[in-house]
This record gives sequence, structure tokens and C-alpha cells, in this order.
Amino acid sequence: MKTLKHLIYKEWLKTRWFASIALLLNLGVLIYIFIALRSNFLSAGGTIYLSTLMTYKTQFFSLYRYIPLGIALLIGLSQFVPEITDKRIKLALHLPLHNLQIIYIMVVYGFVLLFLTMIPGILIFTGLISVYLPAEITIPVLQTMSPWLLGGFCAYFLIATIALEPAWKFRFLYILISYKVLTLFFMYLSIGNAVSLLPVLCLITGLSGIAPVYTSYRFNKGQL
Amino acid sequence: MTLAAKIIRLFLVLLGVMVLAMTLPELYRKNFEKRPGKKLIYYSEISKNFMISEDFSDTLTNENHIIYYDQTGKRYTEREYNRQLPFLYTRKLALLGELPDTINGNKFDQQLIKTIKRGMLMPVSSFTFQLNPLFESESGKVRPELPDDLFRINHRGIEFLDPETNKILPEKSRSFNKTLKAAGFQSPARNIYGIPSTLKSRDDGYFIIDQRGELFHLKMIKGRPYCHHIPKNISVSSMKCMVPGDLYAYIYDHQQQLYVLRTDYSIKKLPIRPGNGRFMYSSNCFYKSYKNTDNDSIRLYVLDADYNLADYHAIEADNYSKSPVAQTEQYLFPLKIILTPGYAHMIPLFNPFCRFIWLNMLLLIILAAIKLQNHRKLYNPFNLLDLGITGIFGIFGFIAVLIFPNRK
Amino acid sequence: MMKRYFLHLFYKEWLKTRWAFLGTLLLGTATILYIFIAVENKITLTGAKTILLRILYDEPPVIYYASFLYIPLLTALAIGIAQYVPEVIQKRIRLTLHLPEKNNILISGMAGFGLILLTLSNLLYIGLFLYYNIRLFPEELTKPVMISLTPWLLSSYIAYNFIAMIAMEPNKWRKVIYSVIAYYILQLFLVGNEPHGAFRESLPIMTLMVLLSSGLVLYSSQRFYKGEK
Amino acid sequence: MLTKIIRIIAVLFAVIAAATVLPQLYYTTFPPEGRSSHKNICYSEILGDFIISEYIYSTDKKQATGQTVCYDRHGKSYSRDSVARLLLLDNVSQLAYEGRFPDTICGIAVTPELVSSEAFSQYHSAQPGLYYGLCELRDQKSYTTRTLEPRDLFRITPEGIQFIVCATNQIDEEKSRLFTNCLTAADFRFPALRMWTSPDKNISEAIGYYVIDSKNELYCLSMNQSVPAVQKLEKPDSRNIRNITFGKSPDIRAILNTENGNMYIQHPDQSYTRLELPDSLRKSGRLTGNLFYRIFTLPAQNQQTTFVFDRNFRLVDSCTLYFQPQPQNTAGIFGEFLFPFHIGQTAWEGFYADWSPVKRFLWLNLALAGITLFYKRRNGYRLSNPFVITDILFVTIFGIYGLMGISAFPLKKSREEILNSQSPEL
Repeated sequence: MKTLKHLIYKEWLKTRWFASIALLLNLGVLIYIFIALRSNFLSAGGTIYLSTLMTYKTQFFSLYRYIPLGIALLIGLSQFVPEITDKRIKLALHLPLHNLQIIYIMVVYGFVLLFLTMIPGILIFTGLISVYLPAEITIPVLQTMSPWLLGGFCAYFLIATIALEPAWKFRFLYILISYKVLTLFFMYLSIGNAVSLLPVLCLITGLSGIAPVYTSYRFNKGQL
Repeated sequence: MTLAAKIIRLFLVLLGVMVLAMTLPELYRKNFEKRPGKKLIYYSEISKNFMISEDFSDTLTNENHIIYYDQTGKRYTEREYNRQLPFLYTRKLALLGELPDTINGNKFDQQLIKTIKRGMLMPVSSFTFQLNPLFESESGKVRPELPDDLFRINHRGIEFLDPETNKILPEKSRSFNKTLKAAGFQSPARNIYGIPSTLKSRDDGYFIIDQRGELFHLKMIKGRPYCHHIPKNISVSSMKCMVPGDLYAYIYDHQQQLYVLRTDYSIKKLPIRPGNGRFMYSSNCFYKSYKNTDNDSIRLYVLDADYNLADYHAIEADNYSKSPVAQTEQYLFPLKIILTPGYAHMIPLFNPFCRFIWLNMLLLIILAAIKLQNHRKLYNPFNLLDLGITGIFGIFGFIAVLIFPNRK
Repeated sequence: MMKRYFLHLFYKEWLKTRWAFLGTLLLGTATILYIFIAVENKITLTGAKTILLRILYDEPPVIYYASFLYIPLLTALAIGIAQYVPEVIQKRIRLTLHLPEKNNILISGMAGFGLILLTLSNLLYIGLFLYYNIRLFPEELTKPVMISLTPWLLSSYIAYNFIAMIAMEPNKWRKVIYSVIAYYILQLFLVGNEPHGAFRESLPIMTLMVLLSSGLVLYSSQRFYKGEK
Repeated sequence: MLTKIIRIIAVLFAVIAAATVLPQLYYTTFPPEGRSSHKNICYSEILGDFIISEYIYSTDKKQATGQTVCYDRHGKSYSRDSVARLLLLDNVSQLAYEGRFPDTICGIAVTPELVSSEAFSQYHSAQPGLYYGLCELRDQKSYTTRTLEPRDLFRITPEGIQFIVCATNQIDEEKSRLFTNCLTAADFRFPALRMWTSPDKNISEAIGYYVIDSKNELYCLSMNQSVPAVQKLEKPDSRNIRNITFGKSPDIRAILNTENGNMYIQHPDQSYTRLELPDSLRKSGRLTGNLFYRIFTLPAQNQQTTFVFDRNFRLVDSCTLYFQPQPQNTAGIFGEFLFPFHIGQTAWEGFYADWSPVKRFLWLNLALAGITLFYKRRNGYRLSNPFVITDILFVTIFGIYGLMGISAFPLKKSREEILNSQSPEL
């Protein structure tokens, strides 16, 4: 138990600075999107604004597209880059815990942190836009944004997977595969059209969540 | 632990296969695709023949070489061909002074030309917000005007929403709800079809499928609600509403069979084989033609003004899947995964089994050789699975297995 | 003596950056190749004249090279991060910086190396792009397209210079502030979706900004050396 | 020393970044309140006078709809129904729908179809638009057969006209020679400075291109059954031609404007009529036409002038409509106090700095400069130091941006100053 606390504290020390930046970035962008929406809504008039929005399916929230990815990069890299450059993780693996447990405490910690940086912002955003937009629009908008959020989580898991891979050659190949996988999350889809893709994306995210097991296994054995 | 890692590796290999099956065939096609010859088929209102044009032009040299013939194989010159299709080549014929004076006894003038309608029918309708403006149907204006409110139909019934305040207008909602209830409507609506745009010459309101799957017609006449229950014996899968004419809408049922909903609320099944359900339609005051293109053929159905079959002809299609490049593709890739553009439906397309099996076997042998070279035991279940994946997924499996190395 | 020093320095920098540099170079080259594979595919499908007319006169414009937008920036990021981040994390640079008169020369050498690498990659991109573009299209299109590409290529220098500056800055909060400034300056360069040859009038000021920005790293390296907060 | 100069550059970068983003952020957060009214002007063929319609939003902010009021130049107001009867030509479809369309207007027999077919609207810009110098020359007889479809685009270089076959990206030497010879025979001086055609394929096929050669002479280049047709055209006056738009109506072949701001209509017989537009108005405008009139509308800042010509382009009447400038709300005025300028860039004009009125932002700038001065003094900076002076100057000119810039990049004190600040001042 003490080791667990110790581990989490260590992760917190590494990531707190970047996590707070990520939190601010997430909130800032979402609030800016809301402010811009409000501005357009007020200057065009609600009736006109809504009918244009519904006819052209305007993606007024498109600024948010790569924000989850950016947050995942911030948290993932701040968590795993020092481990790699300083070979610190090797030391951590000598703790009296199972190796996989240690890796997974790190990964789950990062996942929870990612969740805590993004989801409150999304909740606030939903509340704010509901003031101006009816649920018939808000729900498809959130559906369209959800692949991006899932993409954030998936990117984080893939960063962990890649970081734990010991051989540079394979790391490069994983980066290529990860890039292609992530493009699935960030396709340019019209509002409401992402729904049919969501189960596939959830499956991929789930799979990427257990992928670090494979590379950490390779890492432990020091394969090259 | 070891076992878990190995199983997870297999999942990752499958993910790799998926990624490769999306990437490689697309790259292959982009690199090697040749332009397919273009075949067009139309129905001539003059000779009542199917007119076919076939384009043998080479895009590289840009030489124009087009031949024209009808369904009997009789050849036409370009001039003759154009004359058979006055609705399609109106401008060219007018400049040449070759426009017919009359067609089928009707004077060929602007009025007649205006009866042309062309468009596309798809069995899946694209996403729409379930929130629509209800226009005034008899405003006395040429074009409908955008109302100040929007309506939705949820479990509480119809609700009119003021977008400025995002609040519901209780009185209007109540009065419309009453009419809907009286017509036998059961909330909530499964789907609402209509044209929520002011760019139409008349407003026909909305066609609504209620909770039980019954069809209703809703519109607003002089501020008063109007709701009519349309009896039907089909299950509606999607609808495409038409701008004013003799039709309210086209209806697809779940077998992609096409129906028309006429302005007298009668529903007529069209004498058309559904195929893949996608139709290019073109109608004028004499005939309505529906063209369906799939992998093998182009089928053109010609219906008369009362939607009875007047004529039918099919020609062999000439698209990418028939080109030699695509044949080679079938030898290379056991399957490809395509994403429908803009919709993100993932569709795996499998190739004929016997084509790719040879490449798969070859790769299987190479993989086995690599494994033996590295002193792996081939009867190890995970090595067998690797070989199995290569055997099934061919080139994708081969690459993916090598990307995620398996430890001894 | 000086030459030996720089050769040594460059070799050290090359060891640090080579993988990141070659990786992004590969990505950039692949992107350009893919751009032209897609263009050639469209040409075979619809004919060269149709495609050319659409590229020239369609509204909104057909930006067939749009996927190149972030490639120079990405190259700059890869080089910049590979070059400066390990130095700063491992405080290695502190040791080399304790000779004050050598300080500016060392940092200029590092930045100079990065800028040379960046110029090489940009030249490679330009060359590859021009090779295909001239083969497929007449010069009336090539010239404006090259003008449209220039701000994107220039953005890489801005990005690199700001990364160097941000990495050297000792104070965390100022790092954030500088990143925000860099972001909005880059926004001025990463413009697109206009007809080919747009933003021609912006180019002199953009070039001036690039030239001026190349000294920025010396400001924060000075602060780094002095250990200011 | 070097570091301090570099710091100034860094501060300038911060100023640029702030000046691009802050005003935009501010004005999005505080959007202008209330919507300004829409005004529209029409010329009544019945009255022989202008009728102005104005859409006024209701003062209640929650209400989107407003109402339309109509009046003439003298303030006499009309009901919407009577306006429809006074502006018959503009309300054809509505009147025909109601079955109220008259058989004759001003003594001329009309039908709704006739009126609709006579109406057109087009835009003429005084400035030439986007031009790549690579164009498609279509055959006049393109409609006869698809074999005349061109497979090349052309350019006019100093060496002559060149047709480039797109598929091979090579020059079609034979065709180029044929056309070059034909152009030379018509005394055309290569290269072309500029050429124009109509975006309408039919007109473009029929007329071809209007080309300005290097001697600023006007030519018409077209192709008839693969044979070049070149014609030298008269210029409307001795001045160089600025821009050409082809007409949408059969009685207007082209609209031209010359360098001194004169606007001409070229008729189908290639004669010109100079439009009696005031010389000061050299702006782009919209030309609309109906059965009786040709109407030119020239917009300007907060106003637009409408000139009504008869079908022979003789001026009948004109009227200037003034729009009330967007009412400035407190947030807008406060923005001008806060931000001295706004930096942006446009695709064709490059970077620009939009300055607010000096008397608005000056006070805040001076106050901020005062604060900076005070701060510098308190922290022991020597005020005669040129870098300290630059800092204060930056704040005075760039206001809030300058203050942000100099605080983002701290100025290190020189050794002398550090010594001074450590010595007790008392």
C-alpha cells in the first residue's frame, strides 16, 4: 500500500505541471468555442443561426478536434519520456510489486489523470451550450466530439505502449501503425455521422488499453 | 503473464491487419488505377429506344473517341444521337436549330423543359437534426417564409421551441398535440422527413413515422394544425421528400424496394428491382427513368407517367472492379476495408477465395522458413496461430506478424 | 581551432538529432509522394485538363497540397525537441555553459546546426515538390503554388527558433507564456485555403520575422546561464 | 548588449501576437448588441421614382422578427401591398402567383415570362481579379460536336501564344504557330498583359477572349472550327483598360472601366456608351436590369448610390441611400480605449494594422507608460538607460500590448544599476 502511494506520488510529481497546463488548455478552448458560439448566436439571431447550423451542419467546435490528442501527448510524454531517458523505470521495477502491476499503476494513473483533465471541461461545455442550443443539436455535437476524446485516450495508451518497447526499430513501426490507427479517430465527419464508427473506436481504444502488457513484457525481458 | 502478453500480441496483430487492409489496397488502387471506359445509357422520348454512348477516350492522349448506338446495336452519329435526346441536349440542339417542334404531340417549349427533374435516391438517408421549422403551407406567398420556431416530437408529444430563448411555446404545442392525438398519432416520432428549407415553391409539410411505425402527414394551414394518417402496408425504412409535383415522397422499405407516395396519399410500389438501392432518377412529363449502377451492370427502368413499367434495358457495367488492375488486386489482397466517405461505415470487402490463396501460401512458407531460421518450434500454438493469420490474411497478416515480434 | 570546435559540436548535435530528423524527413517525403500519387490518380480518372482547370479556377480552391501544411513545422519540432530537450532535462548544457565568452558561440553553433538541418530538409521538400509539379503542371500553376508553400516552409524556422528559446528559458511560467506567443505567431504563417499564390504580400514581413527570430535563443540562454527565475 | 537588443525583438514578437489575438478574443466575448436595420432601394416604373424599404428589428431583444416599412425620397410612406403594385417588375412571381399581374405596364404588353427573362443581375469589379495567365480557349462551334472539345490550355508569352496539352504538359507546336501567325498578322504585340472571358461557358465560347497586348491595345481572340479568329477592337478612350466584365444580357457585350475611372458599356455592335457615373466613384458596383431600366448600384462606406439608366444607357435618375453606422455599444467603445490597434492579414493585401482613434487609446497608453516609469524607478533602473527608455516608449505606443511584451521578457539590470539599487537611498 505504501509502495502504491509512493508510486502515485512519483507520477504526480512528474505530471502535475503538464496536467495543469492541459486542464487550462482544455477549459480555455472549450470556453472559447462557447464564447464564439454565443457571439454568433447573438449577432445573427437565434432563428437564423440555428437554421444555418442545421442546414450546413456547421462544425463550430472544430477547434477542439486535436485538443484531446495534445493533452494525451502532454501527459503521456511527461510521464514516460523521463522514464526512458533516465532509465528510471528499470529501478522502479525492482520494487516489491509485480512488474505488470507497476506498469499498470502508471498507465491507470495516466488514464485517470487524462479523464480528470478532459471530462470536467466537457461537462461544463455541455452545460454552457445547452443554454443556447436544444438537446437535438447538443447530443449530435457531443457524438461528433466523442471520437476525438476517445482518440485522446487511445493516443495515451499507444504512447505508453511505444515508450515501453525496448527496440527502436519496432518503436518506429509501432509509431506508423499508431498514426494510421489514430487517423480513424480524427476523420473529418459531418455532425451526427460518427455514431456508426463509435463501437469500432471503443474496441480499438480498449485494445490499446491492454497493449502495454505486450511491450512491457518485452521490456522486462530486455529484448532487442 | 507470458500467456496474457502473447494473447494481447495476437490482438495487436489483428489490429495491424485491420490498419493494413485499410491502407495498402487504397494505395495500390491510387497508384495503378486506369480510367474505366465510360458507358452512359438514356431513354429516348422520340424513338422510344435506349440510347447508349460508350467512351473509349484515353485521358493520357485526350483523344476523343465515343461511339453511339441503341439497344438493338444500330449505330448513330453524334448529331443523330443528340437529336434523340432533346431533353438532355436542349442547348446544343437549339444552337444548331434542330430542336423538335413537338414531342409525342406536345409542343416542345420552355414549359415542357421545366418539367424535367433529376436527382439521386439513396436507401439510407443522411443524418438530420430531429428539429425542423414548420412552414405556413398557405401563406399566399410564392415561397415559404422561415418561421420563428422549430418543432420536435419527443415522448411528451410535439413541442415548438423558440430558438431565441431556447424555451418551449406551450400554447402552440398544446394545440398541435391535440390534432396529432386526434389523428391517432403516438409520440415520440421515430423519424421526421421533409424539406426544411425555404428554397421550394410550395410547402408540403412533414411526413412523420410515429412510435408504432404508422405514417402521418403534418402541416400548418393558416396557423392551424393539419394532420392526416396515411394508411400503408409497408414498413418504411427511409423517405425522400420531393419538391412539389405529382409526388410527396419516395419511400424505401427495409428490402430497399422503392415506393412512391402520391399527393392523393396512395402508395404505389414501383416495378423496379431494388439492386443496391441507389438510383439516379430523371423525369419529364412523358417518362420517369430510374438508373441503377452496381458492380456488374447498369439497369435503366423507364416508367410512364402513372409509374407503370414502360421499358427496361440493362447493359454491362464497366467500372474499376472489372479492370485488369482490380483483377491483380484480387490476387494480392485477401480483403480490403473501406470507409464510406463522410459516413464512416467500415465495410470489409472480401475477394474471391481462389485468387489470393497462392500468394497467401507463398507467404506462409516464407514465414515458416523465417521461423525455422530463428529456431522456433512450429508446433508451438502461438507460432501456429501466426502461420494461420498469415494463411488467412495473406500479405496483411505476414507484415503484421513481423511488426509485432513473438518471443521464443 | 574554431573549425575543429564546430565540427565537433556539429557531430555531437547530429548524433542527437539524426533519428528524429531522418524520421520526419521520411514522413515528409512520403507525404509529398502521396500528394502526387493522388493527383496522378485523379488525372487518370478525369483527365488532365479537367483537373488543371479545377485546381486553377474552382471555388473554393482545390488545395491538392494541403497535407503538406504541417510537414515543415513537424520537422522543426522533431529537430528542436531532439536537440534541446535532452540537454535541458539532463542539465548537460549547464556544464558547457560555464565559460561565459564561449556561451553565445556554443548556443549559436547549436542553433546554426539546427537551422542548417532545417534548410536542408526544406530544400529537399521544395526540390521533390517542384520535380513532380513541373512534370505534371505548367509553370503558371507551379509559381503561385510555390508562393503558397513559402509561408509553411518559413513557419518551420519560427517554430525551431521559438522551441530553442522556450527550451532554454529557466522559468516554467515564462515557458508557457513564450509558447502562447509562439503559437499565435505561427498562426500567421500556417495560412491556407485561399487560391494559389495568396499571401504573396505577406512574404517580406514573414521573412523579416524569420530573420529576427533567429536570435531569440540567445536571450533565454543568457537567462539560463545566469540561472534566473 | 546583444541580449538586450534581442530582447527588444522578443518584445516585438509578443506585441504582434497580442495584437492579433486579444482584440479578436475581446470582440467575440462582447459581440455588438442589437442588429442594424436592412435598407433596400428599388425604382418604381409606375411612379418614376425610388422606393426605399427598410427592415427594422423590434427593440425587444428577445424578438427576432421586425417589420418592413416603405417610403420614398420625400418621406411619403406606402403600405407593403401598394408597393407590390408600384414595383411590378420586382414582384413578378408573387403577383403572378396571386393572379394580380397586369397585362400591360406603362403601355407595353407584358407577361410574367417576358419580365422574368428580361431580368438579370451582375457584378462589375473596378479591380481585376485573380489571374494565372493560363486559360481555356473553347471553339465557337463547340455545340456541334464533342470532337471540338479542347485538350489544351493557352498562355501568351513574349514569344507568342502557346497551347499546352495538359495530359503531356507539352506545347502543341503546330497549333501555337498557327495562332501566333494569326495574332501577328493582326498587329498584336506579344506578350499579353491580361485577358478576360466570361464565366458563362456559352458566352465564353461565342466571344472568346478580350486580350490586352503589350502596347495596351485591345484584341478579341476566338476560335472557329479550330481556326483562329483575331479581331482588333477599338478602345473606349485613350486610357488603358483596367477591368472587363462580360454582360449577362444580350444588349450588353461587356462592361469596361479605364484607369481614370470611366465606365463604359460595349454594345453587341462593339460601339461604346460612357456611363454618366460621377468620376469620384470608381468603385465596384452591381448592374441589374429589367424590362425598362438598367440600374447601377455603387456602394461606399455607410452609403450606396443607385443610378437608373434607360435601356439606351441615358441617365434617368439617381439616389443616394445612407445607412446608419452600426450603433457602437459600450463594449465596442471600451475596446477602442483598450486596444490601440489590431494586426491581421488578408490573402491579397498581406499584413495590416488597424488603428483605433488616437484620442481613444492615448489615455490608457499614457497611464500605462506612467505606471511603467514608476515601476522602473522603484526597482532602481536608471531612466537614462536607452533600453529603459525603449521599454517606456513601447508602452506609450503599443499600450497594453507593449506592457505585456515588456513584462513577458524581463529587462536585466546592468551591473551599475544593481550596485545603485543596493546602496541605501536615504
